[in-house]
Amino acid sequence: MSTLLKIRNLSAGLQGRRAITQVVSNVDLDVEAGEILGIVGESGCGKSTMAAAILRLLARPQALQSGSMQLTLEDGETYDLLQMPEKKLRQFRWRRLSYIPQGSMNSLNPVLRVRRQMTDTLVEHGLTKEEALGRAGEVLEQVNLEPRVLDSYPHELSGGMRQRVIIALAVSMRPALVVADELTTALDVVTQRQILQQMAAIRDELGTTFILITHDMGVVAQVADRMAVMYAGRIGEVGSVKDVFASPLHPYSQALIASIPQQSGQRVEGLSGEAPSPWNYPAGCRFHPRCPRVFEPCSEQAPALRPQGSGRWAACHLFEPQFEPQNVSDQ
Amino acid sequence: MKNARILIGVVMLAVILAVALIGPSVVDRVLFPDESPTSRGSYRPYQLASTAHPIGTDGDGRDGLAVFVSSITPSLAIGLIAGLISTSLGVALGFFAGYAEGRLDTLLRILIDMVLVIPTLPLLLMLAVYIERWDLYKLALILGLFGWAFVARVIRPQVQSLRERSYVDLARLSGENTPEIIFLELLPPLLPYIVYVLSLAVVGAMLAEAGLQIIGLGAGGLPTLGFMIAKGFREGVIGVGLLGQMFLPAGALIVVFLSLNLINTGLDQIFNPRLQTTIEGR
Amino acid sequence: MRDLLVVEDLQQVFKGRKPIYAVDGVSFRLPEEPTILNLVGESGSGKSTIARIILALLRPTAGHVLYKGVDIFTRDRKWKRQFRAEAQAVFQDPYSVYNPVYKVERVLKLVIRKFGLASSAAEARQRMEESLRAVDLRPQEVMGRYPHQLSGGQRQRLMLARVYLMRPRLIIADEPVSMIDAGMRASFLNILLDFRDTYGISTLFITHDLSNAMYLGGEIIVLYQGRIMERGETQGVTKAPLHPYAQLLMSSVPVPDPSRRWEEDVTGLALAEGGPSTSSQRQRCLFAERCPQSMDVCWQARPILRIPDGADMAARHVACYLYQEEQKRG
Amino acid sequence: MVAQETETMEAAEVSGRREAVHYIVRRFGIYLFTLWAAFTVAFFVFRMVPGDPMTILLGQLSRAEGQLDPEEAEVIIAHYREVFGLDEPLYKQYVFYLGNSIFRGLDFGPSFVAYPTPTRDLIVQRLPWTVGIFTTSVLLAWIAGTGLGAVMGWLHQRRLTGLAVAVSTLLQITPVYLVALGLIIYVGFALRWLPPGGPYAAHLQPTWNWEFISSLLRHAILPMLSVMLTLGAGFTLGMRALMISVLGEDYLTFAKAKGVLPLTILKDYALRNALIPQVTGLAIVLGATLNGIFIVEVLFQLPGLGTLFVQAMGLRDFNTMQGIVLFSIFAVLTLTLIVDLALPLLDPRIRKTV
Repeated sequence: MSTLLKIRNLSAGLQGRRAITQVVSNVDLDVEAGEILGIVGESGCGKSTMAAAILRLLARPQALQSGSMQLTLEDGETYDLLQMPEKKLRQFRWRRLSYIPQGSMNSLNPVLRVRRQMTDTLVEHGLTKEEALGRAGEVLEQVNLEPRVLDSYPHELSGGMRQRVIIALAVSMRPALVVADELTTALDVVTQRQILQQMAAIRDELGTTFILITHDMGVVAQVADRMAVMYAGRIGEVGSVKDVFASPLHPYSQALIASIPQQSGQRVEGLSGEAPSPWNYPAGCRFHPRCPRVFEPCSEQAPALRPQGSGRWAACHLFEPQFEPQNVSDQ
Repeated sequence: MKNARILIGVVMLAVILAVALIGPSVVDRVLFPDESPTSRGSYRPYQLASTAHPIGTDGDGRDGLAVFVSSITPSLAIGLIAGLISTSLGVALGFFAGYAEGRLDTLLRILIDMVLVIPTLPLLLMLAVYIERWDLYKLALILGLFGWAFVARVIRPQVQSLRERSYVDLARLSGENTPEIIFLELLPPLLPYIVYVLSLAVVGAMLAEAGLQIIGLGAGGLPTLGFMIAKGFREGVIGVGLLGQMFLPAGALIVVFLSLNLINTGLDQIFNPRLQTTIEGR
Repeated sequence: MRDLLVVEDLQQVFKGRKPIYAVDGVSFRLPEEPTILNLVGESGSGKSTIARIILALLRPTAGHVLYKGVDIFTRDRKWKRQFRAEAQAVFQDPYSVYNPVYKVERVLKLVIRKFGLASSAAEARQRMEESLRAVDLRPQEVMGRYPHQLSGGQRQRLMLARVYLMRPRLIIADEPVSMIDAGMRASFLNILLDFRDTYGISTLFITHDLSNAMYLGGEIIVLYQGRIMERGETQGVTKAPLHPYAQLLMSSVPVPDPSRRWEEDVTGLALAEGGPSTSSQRQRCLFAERCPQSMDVCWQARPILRIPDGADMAARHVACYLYQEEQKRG
Repeated sequence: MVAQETETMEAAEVSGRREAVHYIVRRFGIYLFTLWAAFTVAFFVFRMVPGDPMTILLGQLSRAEGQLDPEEAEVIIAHYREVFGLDEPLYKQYVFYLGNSIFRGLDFGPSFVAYPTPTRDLIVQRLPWTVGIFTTSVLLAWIAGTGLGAVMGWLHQRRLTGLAVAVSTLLQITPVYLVALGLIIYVGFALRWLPPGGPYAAHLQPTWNWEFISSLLRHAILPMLSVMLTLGAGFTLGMRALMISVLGEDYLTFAKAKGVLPLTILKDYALRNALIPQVTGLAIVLGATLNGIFIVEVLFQLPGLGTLFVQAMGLRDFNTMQGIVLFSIFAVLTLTLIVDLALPLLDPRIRKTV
């Protein structure tokens, strides 16, 4: 497997009332070609900002963005998304990487028929009208929708159908990468399962890579190959879903997994305290005020994300060799 | 003060109020001691601006500046009284309609819409035919009675949306009865909005008052800014060169409207944070 | 044995050009002893409407709700006050449940005043602090604040503090954890369990998220378009659901365990329209068009909720012809 | 399964059509009801004003026409009473009044301003002035304001728009009659660029020659300008706010992500959505501006409905005043109905919810 997207030292922020606030800080992340990568974290941890930052959709005056995002396509060409001029980026988006925004129930224009909203995108990316219409029907079929959906207005469709239209749109140009932000929030469980399986089917069929951003550990466990755990704008841990669920390294991942309600009778304890807001991130490791295993260096120095063997990464002083050596295997 | 608009608006309003309240006595005592500048025939009419009469004298032989400063208070008073009347009527009806359900609500909505389409100015003019002597309170009362529909129309949906909040349910579960829910739960959060609507109603009433005077309520014309403008226009003060007697009252009206507008949009910026969009906020 | 709450043939029709049957013939009961009853269903299944009816916030079109044997829509003011004191709610949205102009402790002060829970200001203060501590909130961090200054989790816990303060017999919790973070969720549910075990408070727990119901245990009612499809002990129903809808629902829960992934592909299944049923074709099973095992009879008459034939599951009720031998044969 | 879905979609289409019909019928019903209710309120307002209109009329008559023969006056008044049925009980008067409104097309008998011309004919005579000058300027103001506001909203972070917003705000809060006065005084009297009032040069006769038409147009500029400046500023600010709020919607972010051309986003995504409330705004403003228009007509001495009303008021011409009020209610409600019926063309969602 080759690396599709190499994110290095990515920071993104928002213009607040007084100052620019970094919401995402120094993120390093590799996205492998053809995988479903889940990014999990509590609300307000910067997941959505990161999704928008990858697409460079943060509006200019409000956002700052730094670092590098190297996208390597099948043909070996490499592009730095952060350096790309706006005009080129507009062509590049959707053809190479597309986006399913949060609240995608409201992402369709209420006054245009689905047909128009699908074809205007495709025509914009170089297809003729006929080709565009053909392609639209094709991708709708791929997500199990009738072609007559084309003639509907968004409000005439159910939430699940709208979500499918959005997915069809997102893959209509056969992009290499799709960033899906809270794909199934606000859908019923049955519909959620249908949508998630749909996504997996598209990945199998077309080899599309997905970044799936969610707060639901169950969703990640069901469909993702690898996962990254985010906390307060930083990545805490990266690894395959199986490994992370089986033996989480970072104390935050441990707490997240431990607090999942399982069966009645087996009581689990929640994580105490609140996630900090971007306006007052703590110094050092941002998790240290809530961490059950906090020790001296945590409040002073931010741990770096380092490889821990077998494709796993963690950012925690417990695994830093210069500090007190810890036995990791007992986690 | 956090908001520049509110600050500017408040300063402008304060200046106007100061002129309205202190102005007459200052003019009387400082500029015209031992005279009565606002009595008819005190001076030769249509005098041009001079040190004795900064904006000249009007057609009735009164000092223009003295007339101007004494006209502000009645204008503001009419606006305020009429605004208070229409706002309280409108809020009461808006709450009633917003709290009612089903057919009653539909009926009230149609009633409000219907009153809104009845052109007020012609009706006011018609009333003017029958009311022999206007005084400030009569005019304010009538303007107020004609302005409630607009208030009710904007309050009703606000009440409806608040009523859907679950804190209203919680209040009921906590043992509050309907009057308590209306006065303790629904009214307080709406107060800033009601103040906003009140200021719109005040502006509307002042506008209508000045309009009535200009179109010729005439006979018993009240000493307001609108009357001064209308009188100046009829007497052709511009032709004589007495620009100030026209522009000063018109300017004062605009300053009042502008200051209220600034305060309102400033308040809106504070209470309606939609303009500051952030991605993380969602 | 006298029941704490009896819900009898409840029906709620929202009139319009197309009447909507939000709740359509729902009956169940809560026993006197402390229990947890889970009411699960998708959006539009009528679960929140049922909650509002039981709280006497909404008058049903037909049917009765009896609390300790008395109709809750009685005109008896004294009884009603007592009922308000004994049946309390926790709502879904921890934001809109606070009046933005008041400090948060007003929700506590109000019930103290209205239900006479303290005889002096000092006692009131003491009881407030005690109840805050009972739900792991530090009084000095919460009191004197406005709702927007607290986090979602704190706000929702404050609702539990209010319930703790009132010590009701019954809590109706309508999606109380759907808007708070995962880390906080478990501790919230634990408090409900503690309330049952320590203070004998029953909970009617309304949710679309089955994992919460599984964690709480007790009994479960599965709703679909305003009707009960299946009812029984939570453990049994979630492990081995009988009704095809319940089966689909249970199998679609995203279990947070990568070793137990979904196997069967359901993408081809008809999409849920989700909405509550309208008047057309009500005399049939409402799940028929999505049901993989539907039979002719399913389209002809409404299946009644009853104990499945040939099963030794006394507590289980299903509204499905698959478990009614005479229908299956004929 | 798929077949089932197809069926529901077909059913949806049929019910969609039925819903459209239902929408139209319902709107029309509300229109008729509101019309009836407004006419009824007007009826009682007219009847409730203190004093017997006939007594006032009589006094007014002798004052206005001085040497009017008392007998002649008696005849006129008797005629009035008969036409109005003023000697009848109130409910009969009301029935008569409604009958007049419906079956005789808003005819309430002879006017007094131009006795014996019927009120309705008088209104019809004056109408072209009001419609030609004011309705045109409201529409022009709406088009210009909407366009300008859209541009300002689209570019809302540029510095220049700040100034434009300030100017628009100032214009918007200034009452239309003050702008009119300012224009009359400055452009009309001080600069003498354009005639300060009157429908056309006094020495001309209304004929279809260039001299007359150009005079007509020159006289129309200032009144139209005063209406357009104030209303246009309001429309501009309204549209700007709508655009800014639409720009924050999810579907706009999504459109950007899709790589749709900025021009397409502006046209199909931002404008179309922002226009929906803006069209509703037009209907409301059409009703509300009637007041200001009356004053502007009087200030510019244009022979429209406003001037007619003031003349009628001077003569206590009960008939004409009532006729004008009812006519304007009728016009505003009808315009609102037309806008309401046109709205579903812009917004497909309205066909579903009323």
